[in-house]
Amino acid sequence: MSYLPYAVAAWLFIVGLYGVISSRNLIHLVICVGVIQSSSYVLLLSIGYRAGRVAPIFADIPANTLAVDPIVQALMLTDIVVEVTVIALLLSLAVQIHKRHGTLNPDRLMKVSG
Amino acid sequence: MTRRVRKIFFLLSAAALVWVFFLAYSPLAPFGYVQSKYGDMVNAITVPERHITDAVTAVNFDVRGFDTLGEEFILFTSVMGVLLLMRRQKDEPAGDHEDKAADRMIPPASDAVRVTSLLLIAPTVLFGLYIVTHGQVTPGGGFQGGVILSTAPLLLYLCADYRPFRRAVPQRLIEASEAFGAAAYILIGGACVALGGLFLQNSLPLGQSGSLTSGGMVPFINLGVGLEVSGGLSLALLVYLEELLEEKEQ
Amino acid sequence: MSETILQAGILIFVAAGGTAVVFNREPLSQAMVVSFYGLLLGIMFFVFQAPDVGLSQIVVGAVALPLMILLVLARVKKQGRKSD
Amino acid sequence: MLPVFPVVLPLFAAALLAALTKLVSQRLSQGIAIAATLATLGIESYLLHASAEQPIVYWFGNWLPRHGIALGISFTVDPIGAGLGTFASVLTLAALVFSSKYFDAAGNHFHALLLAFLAAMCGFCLSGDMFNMFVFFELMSAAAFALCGYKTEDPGSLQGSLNFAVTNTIGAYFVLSGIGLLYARTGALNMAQMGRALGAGPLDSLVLIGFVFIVCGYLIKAAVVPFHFWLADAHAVAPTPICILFSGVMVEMGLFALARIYWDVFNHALHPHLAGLRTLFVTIGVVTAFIGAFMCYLQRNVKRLLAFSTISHIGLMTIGVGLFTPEGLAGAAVYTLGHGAVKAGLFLVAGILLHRFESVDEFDLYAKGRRQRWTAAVFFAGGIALCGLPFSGLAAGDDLVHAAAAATGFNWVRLISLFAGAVTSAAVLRAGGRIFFGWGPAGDQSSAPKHEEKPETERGHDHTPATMFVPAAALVAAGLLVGLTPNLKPAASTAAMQFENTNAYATRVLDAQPAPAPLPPRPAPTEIFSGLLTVLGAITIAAVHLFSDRARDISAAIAKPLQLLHQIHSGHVGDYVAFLTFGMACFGLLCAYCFR
Repeated sequence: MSYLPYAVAAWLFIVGLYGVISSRNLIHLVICVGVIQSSSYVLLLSIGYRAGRVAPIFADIPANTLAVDPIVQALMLTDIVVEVTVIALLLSLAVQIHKRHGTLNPDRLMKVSG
Repeated sequence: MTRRVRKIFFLLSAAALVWVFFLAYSPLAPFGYVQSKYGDMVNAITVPERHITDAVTAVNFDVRGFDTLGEEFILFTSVMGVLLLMRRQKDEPAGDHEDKAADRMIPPASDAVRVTSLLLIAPTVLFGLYIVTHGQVTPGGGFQGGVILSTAPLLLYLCADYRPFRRAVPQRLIEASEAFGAAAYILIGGACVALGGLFLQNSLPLGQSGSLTSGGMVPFINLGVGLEVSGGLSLALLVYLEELLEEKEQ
Repeated sequence: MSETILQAGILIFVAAGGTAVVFNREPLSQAMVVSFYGLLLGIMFFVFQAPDVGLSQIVVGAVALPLMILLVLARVKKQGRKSD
Repeated sequence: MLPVFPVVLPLFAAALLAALTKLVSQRLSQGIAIAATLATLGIESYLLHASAEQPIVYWFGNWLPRHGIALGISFTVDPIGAGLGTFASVLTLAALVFSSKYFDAAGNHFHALLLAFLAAMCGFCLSGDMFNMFVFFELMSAAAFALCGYKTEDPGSLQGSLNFAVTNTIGAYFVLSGIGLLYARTGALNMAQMGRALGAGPLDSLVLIGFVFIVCGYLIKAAVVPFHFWLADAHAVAPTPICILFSGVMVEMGLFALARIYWDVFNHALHPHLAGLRTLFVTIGVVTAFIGAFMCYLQRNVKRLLAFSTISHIGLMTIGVGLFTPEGLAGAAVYTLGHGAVKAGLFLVAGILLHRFESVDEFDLYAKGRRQRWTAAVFFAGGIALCGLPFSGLAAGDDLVHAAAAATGFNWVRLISLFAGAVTSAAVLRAGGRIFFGWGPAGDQSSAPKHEEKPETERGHDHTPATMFVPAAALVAAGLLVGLTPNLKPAASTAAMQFENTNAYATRVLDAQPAPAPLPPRPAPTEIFSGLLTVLGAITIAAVHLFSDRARDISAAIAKPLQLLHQIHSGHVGDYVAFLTFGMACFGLLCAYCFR
């Protein structure tokens, strides 16, 4: 268990990259980019976790209770916003590409090369 | 590269990258035992110094509030980007939604769906507002609540037809309120300067810990963020919906 | 002990979920899997004492993102039908 | 308060423009954008002036460090960062002026996005916090992706934008993973604090790969080989005013990040391996310079040609930064000014050609520009300046880099800059000779396949508006004259010394102690001979290519094996990501095993 979260983070990164390079559909490709991003969630989350401590919400518990690291959680919140916005942008690019090229298969888009 | 070559090339590189990840992650402290004085320090000061019971909110909107300003503008910029990329081109027909919408290909929703979504709108809005306003007390805040609020226009679409829906949704107003929400963050930061502090330095009374008015400027920032996120995301969803329903019939 | 098992379990589910998202190449069913994966990530955040992040992840990953993907898929499908 | 303005002011103006969509006219919206950019430019240049003695540290929300632990986010203004921000404002201004007649259909969104782009670049230069830098990096990317795909009616534009977006987004996740690793080790996000903590701790593979993830993530933006593929696609298709920002300053931001992160965070930890690092980054720079130069020479699309020339010059700047000495960094900074201005001017000329003749293809435009005397003058001046004409901005940068290289045992670097400068410049001169004078034959088989580009303007193709010509001429002139600025080289060297004084930086940020005054820099000699040699080489190559049939045959024979290079630049996003994986794995293994 001590190193499982890190292994999962690495696995998600690699498998997401595989999805991107082998994709035949841009929407699938964009979603795979999201999987790569989720690798960073898992990494940050496991770095911020402290064994035996509680969530950093002091509404119902004494203010001096030991809690997990709130900094990385704040970083992850930013990360999630970045994810949703980047994916929204990429999806709109995919829609336009489909409109102009008539396909979403990256193998068939070869407009810019050389 | 052909597909096959690309896959082989990638798999070889990825094998090396796995080893790189192993080298990087193996010296980490075991899961649950990483140390950070920074995090402990922030946990220790949020309630006594800021009267905020949710430490993550304290980090997001106060201690590292400037990051969140950047983050809000990432969202704002991306929504503008989506509007720019999805804009109607000269060679596409402009406007004239109503006639196109009449013979749209999506079958109309059943009455059951309509009633359900109508019933859902009010609770969704209320829940969203609750989450926005309680950010400094419990989990949640402007972002989470804003996302929930942004789904309300879509529920409205499900319960009405497209035409009344377009009429009911004031897109111009949503755009303006989104921009206002984003600008509010800067205005609040600037107000702190006007009151004699540094940018985003809290100078409002901190209030009673655990109450809605605790945290000084944080609830105000949360409201602005809620406005921005709900406006921005619903704009993006609206643009996608419009693109779906108003495509030129050939 | 039971907490460790819960944590390990959810991590393995997340790894499997991510893999399923990548290897599911039928876009429509992928949208469903993505929604499920977003939910899994959200649950993972709750299990690891990050309720704030969990809430965001659930509203984003299980609601907003799948909604966008579905709208885009419908748009692409529609054009595909027309050009056929 | 002042350090906040360059970020907050353009963002506020962007929000204002978005709020007033469709309510204000194009002209007013452009006016607001120009006013905000001018104000940013003013404040940035004041910051540049004010930070010359001491870095300015600004803690947001007054969260000062406690017991050496930084709580909040700091902006740390130093002349290199402020200078880059100033330059970004200048180029944004040029882009705004140039686009006034250019996009008749440009909405307010275009101006608002441009302002957000500017704010992000300024924030990236000024931030002293690792994660805050990442946030501005993402803001910069989001604006850049949208602006790059602006011409949605052009299929190539969308594809280029997608390649750009996917590769850079994956790079950002590498950066974030690296930040996570370093946070786990140091418990800090402030760069000064991270630097102290890493200096005290062991140098193990975690630190080394954290370095690789962060630096290579940012180098994807800087487009060094093998991360360069997206650049040519994105530049060839982006609207011209956006190209000048991409080529002139956004790409250089990646190198700035390399310098910032090495000197503020990793200097203490990696210092024992400085020699190895130098070799690594100089090698990367040399390979980038060569591949960029070859590919540049093979192009027939003028914008794509200029894009590959940017890659080649980025290689030379990577050498400057990667020598890790004050002169090297100062050289790269001066080079950025000279190159950015000249390259922006050349891109604007390409924009003028696209406006007048609806093409940027070297052969389509054959002899069409015969009557464009002034445009031709600007283009040729830019082409000559690009190879480091003595006393120009690029030459001043070259002088400093060569001095740094000589001091660290890389004396042969001057041969590389001679070669890369001559070849890229020759390509520009060759294209200019064909377009403006009709020299040489009207067709050629050795070049890259043709790419259709849609015109960006709607009407008025019979003359060149002043708003298009003046920025182009002014930028090329600025690039030439900046080298004559008295005191430029010593001032840059002093700034670089201040930038590279890791201990002084950390005490300034964390303990609020004043930094010691930097020592007077060593003077770098002005090399007239090698500059002239490069110019001569460029002219010779271009002339031989245009006027000698046999030389053309030989060059076609040489170009045959280079077809492989063409094939690698396939425009396929999967290929690019595969190369990215390859590069990341190579750098990771190399650093982990060589610098243990």
